[in-house]
Amino acid sequence: MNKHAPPPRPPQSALPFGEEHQLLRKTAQRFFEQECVPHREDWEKAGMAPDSIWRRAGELGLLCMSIPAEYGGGGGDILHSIVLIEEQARSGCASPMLSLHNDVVAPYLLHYGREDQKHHYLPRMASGELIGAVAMTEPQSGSDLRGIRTTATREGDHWRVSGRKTFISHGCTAGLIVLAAKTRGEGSDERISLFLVETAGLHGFHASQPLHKLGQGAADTAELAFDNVKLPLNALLGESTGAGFQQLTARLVEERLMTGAAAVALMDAAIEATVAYVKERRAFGQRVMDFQNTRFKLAEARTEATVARTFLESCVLQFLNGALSPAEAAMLKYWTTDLQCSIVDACVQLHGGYGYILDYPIARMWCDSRIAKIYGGANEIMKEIIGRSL
Amino acid sequence: MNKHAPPPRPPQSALPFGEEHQLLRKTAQRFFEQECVPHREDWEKAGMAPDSIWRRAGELGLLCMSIPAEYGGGGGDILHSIVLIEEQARSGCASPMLSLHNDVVAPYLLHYGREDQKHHYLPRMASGELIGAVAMTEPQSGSDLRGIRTTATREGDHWRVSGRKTFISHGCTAGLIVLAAKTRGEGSDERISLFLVETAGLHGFHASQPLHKLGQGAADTAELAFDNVKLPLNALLGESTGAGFQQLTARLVEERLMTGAAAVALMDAAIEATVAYVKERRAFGQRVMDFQNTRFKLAEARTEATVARTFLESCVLQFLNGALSPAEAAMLKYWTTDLQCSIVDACVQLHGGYGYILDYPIARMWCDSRIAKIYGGANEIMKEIIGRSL
Amino acid sequence: MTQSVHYTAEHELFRTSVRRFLESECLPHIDRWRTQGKMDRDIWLKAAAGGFICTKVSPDYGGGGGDLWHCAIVLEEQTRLGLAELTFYLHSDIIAPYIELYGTDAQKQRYLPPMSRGEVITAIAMTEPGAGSDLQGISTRARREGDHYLLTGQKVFISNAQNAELIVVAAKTDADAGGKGISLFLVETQGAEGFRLGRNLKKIGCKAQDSSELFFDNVRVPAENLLGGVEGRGFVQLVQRLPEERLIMAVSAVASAEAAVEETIAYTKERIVFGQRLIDFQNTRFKLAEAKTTATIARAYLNRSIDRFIEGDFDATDGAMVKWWTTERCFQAIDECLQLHGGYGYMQDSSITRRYADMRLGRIAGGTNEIMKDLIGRTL
Amino acid sequence: MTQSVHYTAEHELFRTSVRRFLESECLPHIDRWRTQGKMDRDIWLKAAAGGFICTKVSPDYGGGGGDLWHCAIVLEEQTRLGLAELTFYLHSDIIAPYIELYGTDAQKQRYLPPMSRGEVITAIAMTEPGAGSDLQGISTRARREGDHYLLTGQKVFISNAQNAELIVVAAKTDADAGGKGISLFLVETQGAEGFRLGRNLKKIGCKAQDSSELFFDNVRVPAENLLGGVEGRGFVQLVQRLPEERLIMAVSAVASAEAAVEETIAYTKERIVFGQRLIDFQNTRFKLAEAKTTATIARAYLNRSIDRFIEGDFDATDGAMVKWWTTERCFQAIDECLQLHGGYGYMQDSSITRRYADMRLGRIAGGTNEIMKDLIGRTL
Repeated sequence: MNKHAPPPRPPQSALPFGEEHQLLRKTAQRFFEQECVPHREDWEKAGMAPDSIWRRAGELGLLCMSIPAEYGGGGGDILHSIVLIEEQARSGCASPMLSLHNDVVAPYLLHYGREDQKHHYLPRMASGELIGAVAMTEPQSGSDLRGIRTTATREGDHWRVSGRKTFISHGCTAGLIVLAAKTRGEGSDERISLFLVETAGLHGFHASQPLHKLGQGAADTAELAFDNVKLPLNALLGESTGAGFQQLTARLVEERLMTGAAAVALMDAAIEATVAYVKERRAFGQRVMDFQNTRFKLAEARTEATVARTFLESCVLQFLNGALSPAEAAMLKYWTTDLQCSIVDACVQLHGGYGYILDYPIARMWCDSRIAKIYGGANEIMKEIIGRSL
Repeated sequence: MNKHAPPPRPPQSALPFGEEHQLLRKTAQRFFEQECVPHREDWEKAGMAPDSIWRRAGELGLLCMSIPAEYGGGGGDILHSIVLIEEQARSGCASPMLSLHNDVVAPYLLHYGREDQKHHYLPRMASGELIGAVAMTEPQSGSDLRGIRTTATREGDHWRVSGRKTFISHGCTAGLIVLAAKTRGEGSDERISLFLVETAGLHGFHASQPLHKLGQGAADTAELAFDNVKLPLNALLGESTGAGFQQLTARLVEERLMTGAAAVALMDAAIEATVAYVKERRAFGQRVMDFQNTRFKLAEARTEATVARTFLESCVLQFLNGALSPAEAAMLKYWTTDLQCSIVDACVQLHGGYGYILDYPIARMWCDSRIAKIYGGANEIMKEIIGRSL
Repeated sequence: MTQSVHYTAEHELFRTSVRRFLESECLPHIDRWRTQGKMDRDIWLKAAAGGFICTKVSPDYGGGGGDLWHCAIVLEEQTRLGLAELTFYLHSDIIAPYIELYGTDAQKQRYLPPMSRGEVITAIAMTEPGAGSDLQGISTRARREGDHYLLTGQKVFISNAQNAELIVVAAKTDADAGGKGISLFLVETQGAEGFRLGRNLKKIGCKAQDSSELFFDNVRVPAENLLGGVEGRGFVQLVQRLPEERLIMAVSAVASAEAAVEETIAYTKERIVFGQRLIDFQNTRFKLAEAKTTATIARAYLNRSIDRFIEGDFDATDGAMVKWWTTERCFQAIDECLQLHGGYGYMQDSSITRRYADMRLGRIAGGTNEIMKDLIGRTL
Repeated sequence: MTQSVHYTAEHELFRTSVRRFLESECLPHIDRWRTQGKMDRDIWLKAAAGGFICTKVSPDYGGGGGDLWHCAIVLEEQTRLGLAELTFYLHSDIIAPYIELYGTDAQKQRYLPPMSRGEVITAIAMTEPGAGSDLQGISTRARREGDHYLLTGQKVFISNAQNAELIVVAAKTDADAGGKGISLFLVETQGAEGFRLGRNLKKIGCKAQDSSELFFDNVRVPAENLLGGVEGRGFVQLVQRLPEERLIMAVSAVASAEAAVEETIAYTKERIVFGQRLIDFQNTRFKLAEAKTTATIARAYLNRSIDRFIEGDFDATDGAMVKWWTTERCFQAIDECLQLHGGYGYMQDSSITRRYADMRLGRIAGGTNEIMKDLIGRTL
């Protein structure tokens, strides 16, 4: 029920969007509105989106847009990713998690994979045949990557993997998991390495039922168990062991940029929905919009969202110049996700009782948003990164 | 210029105030309004209040009210102290600092002094002949009491004291200073002891000119230098050395209670001045009070001040029962001083341009308030105390 | 023990039995109730048998004869166990007082005893789709026709409606008289023609508490079911009850923040990250110190408010203050506590996640906090 | 170097010379200026000689022919040195544009060259004791009498007035026409009969910036000193200038927060408490991380705003947004930085204390931030 959604604001962007990006924006809008939003409730009941929607996204060219064409990708740039993220956030559909697949998983292969790995996996990811996931977090470790306990022991012609992972997005649906484990029986003992795990028919691998979350119900999140799972030697991502920590952290700046883009788009969507609502809704003989408190709260939200977008664009431009620092990416991540939650919360409040009812998009945005301050490195971690850079 | 001050709110207190407290309240009101407020600007220029106002306060029975009559005090209780603090805060007169004298300095003598010390000093403090101060903080130590460097070395029939103190309230005017120093040449070497220092004609003692502060300009604050100052052996507070740290910390709960009382009274005064102002002031064809934003901000302030007063009263009652914990006193101190600053700041804002002009009481309250989050143990220290108690 | 002038050892005993009841009779079923979106009917009989509903109603009508502390204790214990959404308080402490305070003798005799026994479950229907917190703006009409009234209109967000036999309905008996045209009706809904129970709305939290749409299409209500027997008193009756109702809302806000802080202290002492306990990080201690301070101050304020209410010294402004302040600040404290739980704070089966979702409602329900500020602001 | 499309190496050179001027010619005198409550007159000549005032005015009138970055650079460098209160920007970038944009040729020829030379110092008088931010509510009147006007009224909070020879005064030429009845006058105050300079008000901060009351009692102003020569355009002129004026206010807010963060980082790295550096405490790092984030984001937003202004894409809403947001959030950041200074944060000779007191004004001046929110809210 999105009856309050107004037309999108005219983009007034500092970013060098071209015609191809505008075309992508339209395709993405149609895809989310017509092929995702109508099924959201069913997917939420199932706890996940069906495989078919991935293949459809692949058909439309919405997968692996930033991957070179030689690996089946779209040959695009980071602006393609941002367009897609913005339109998905605007649609209110947290699932399917295209950005996880496109901007987190596929780049591991592209940047660190061997040629054979890229050719083997990326085309199938681009077509939607293979859904990607990353398995870092463990029940005991949280944001503390170095504290993971999953091990991969080299035994002759294979790796033997044992351990548990939790909060793994796409844990139930992924066909390909980038797994972080500490390697043993190699030169880099007890250092982290990444492995490519194909889950189909994998003995000793178990994914839980989708975890019940506060929001994002159609985006499956699971616990994974690896119980003496055997992986071929060539499942190691890249050539050598022990590079996992660097590989994971090197990707963080870009991932946080994407999180910021999603947060900013969601603020805009929340404000637009709320402005429409308070103009229509009446109380005490006037429109809710006519109360000074309403106007002030929305003026604050509109301003802060504008500031956030300006900073996001500045960060993207710096990223394109290769000059975005980890501290700035951390600022963007913590500040925009904090702001996303506070704006959405203020918008819920302006909806009154309806703000608490899941029929209304703003209520779902509220449930979907809270995790943003926690995932991708909790905002406390961001502050540590910034604080240590001073 | 206090033309906007409305009549005081009817006290609706959970505290067992009796008739004597009401009498004291009236005396104190008259004293501040008639004998202090008119001179405030002169005192600010001088950087301190004159000795004569102390003798006048003594005559009126406003000094050492909670000290037993046998030592020249009023024989009162903590409620007397609170009444005086409230009326002083309401008057907007930060000077003379009666509470420092009454509730901080005198109790050191009462609780830890020898009989001869009590008889020697307390009557003169009660009469206003001797103004008290406490010298703990040093340039390098801040809130870190254990880090002080001032030393008192036992040499035959005297102590030799050397060191520097800073931010010492009453540093220029005090006749009697309770000084914290590390003792040497005694059993408790390098532990903190307290000394009673009479400043009159004291060789090697130097007080700076009053420091220029953001506010509280008539309340003198100074740097003190002790350069091989000789003190008689009996200047040691109490019987034995090394007890200073315990003596200082044992008093903190009560001191923080007083800080909370001052903060709460100041909130009330700020809100009352502002309500009067916004009812009188007009903008855009209506009273400033008629804007919803004004009403909401004041409603928030009025509510928070009410909550603060309730908690203060609850703490006082627990204190009277001997059951107020250090953590709760820390909560009171940090929360009420934070709130004091935020309420006063919001009240300045509602005054518009006049809020920035020192003719208006609210501007002075703003300048006077900011230190409250820092003194008496910075609010970060309060959070540590609470955090460690969990 | 709770710091309050009016809190006695008897209350503490009552608390113990409440807790036992909740642990043995409610906790085991809560997941099912959440899934079905409402409580089971039979729990009301069990609660009544234990003496946990209608605790303030006079013993003359089968009630407990207690005071506001009894109500608060039930709600506090529910909240500590994560069961704040159970609507015993609604029936016992919001609705029963309308009948006891304003009802005719016949109404009291007829309804209060079966309510106290848990045999008749009640709801109250004020809010309408077009009116929200604006009571005077309701459009449900009650037209007198001989010895009965015909009710027509629509209500929304009505809790307990899925199980209720009796609904107190606000309607206009005089459309032109503003607040003075509003009357309350005791509507028996079983088989009432023209009455329809609409959807049970899905909410962010409080999932075991139903929240329904109601439709009235010329529903016949006997004239003797006009509350108090005199038209036009509804608005005054509603307004008079608001301070206590808002105070009751504050109870669960405060209790939930207290529990959240305790749970988070326990969690952060257990959780190890980067080689030390989570609570050993200064940020954790400071955030917890702030949340603990909020909960402590809120508790002092709440207890004093309850005491003042019992002493008859608690007005509309007090009710507005205690409602907005506790729901706002306690929610903030819970939000900070959630953050310290990391990913576990986003899982539906985490206590902290439920508290966060459940307590969001308090800032909206019972008159939004903006309404509270407006009310306070006007008194300054 | 500053990240901006329109910021060039020439700007950076200009910045260097500004800084040198401020360090050698202003910093040594600032304490005296603060004590006397105003700047010295001769500093204007020196500033003009260096090319630091009227930087945007056309070279045809002796100005620098620069852009908004030149204005921003002067203000940024002032602010970094703790000299934000010096009113060069007021004369150069607030007042001169009125004359250059709206003045008659004769007015431009007569006033702009001596202004650019620092020989004529200017003030602008809009605010009145009874009107505050409500421009349409002013009551100063200008009555035409032959070839001159008679001005009567009262103004307050007028900066630069203690030194000014020329004051731009807003007055009503038609009392019944609301905003359309307002006109601006170029009033030469030297020896003007009926003009009286009132008190120089004592303020919380910005102490070297005078802030005076002005009284006009039938002050004769030649008709040719009506700005632009046509009555009733004053309100439109004022409103048109607001976006740029508010953007200028944002410059010092952002620069002050940046400087405060840098100073506080340095202080906390040096200060030892409880055996470690203050910055080694997690709370310190987190508070500084937050303040640094605010300053960084504010800078990105400010630079983009200046660029957009230069490109002609900056409207009233943009001006309102950048003004309230930067003054509000940067002040908060400064407040957090002050707290980390402990007792030193309360001393008048600490840089952080002055920033705190000085920057409090930004949330009030130039239209209170409430006015800004009202303006933005109405566009939604």
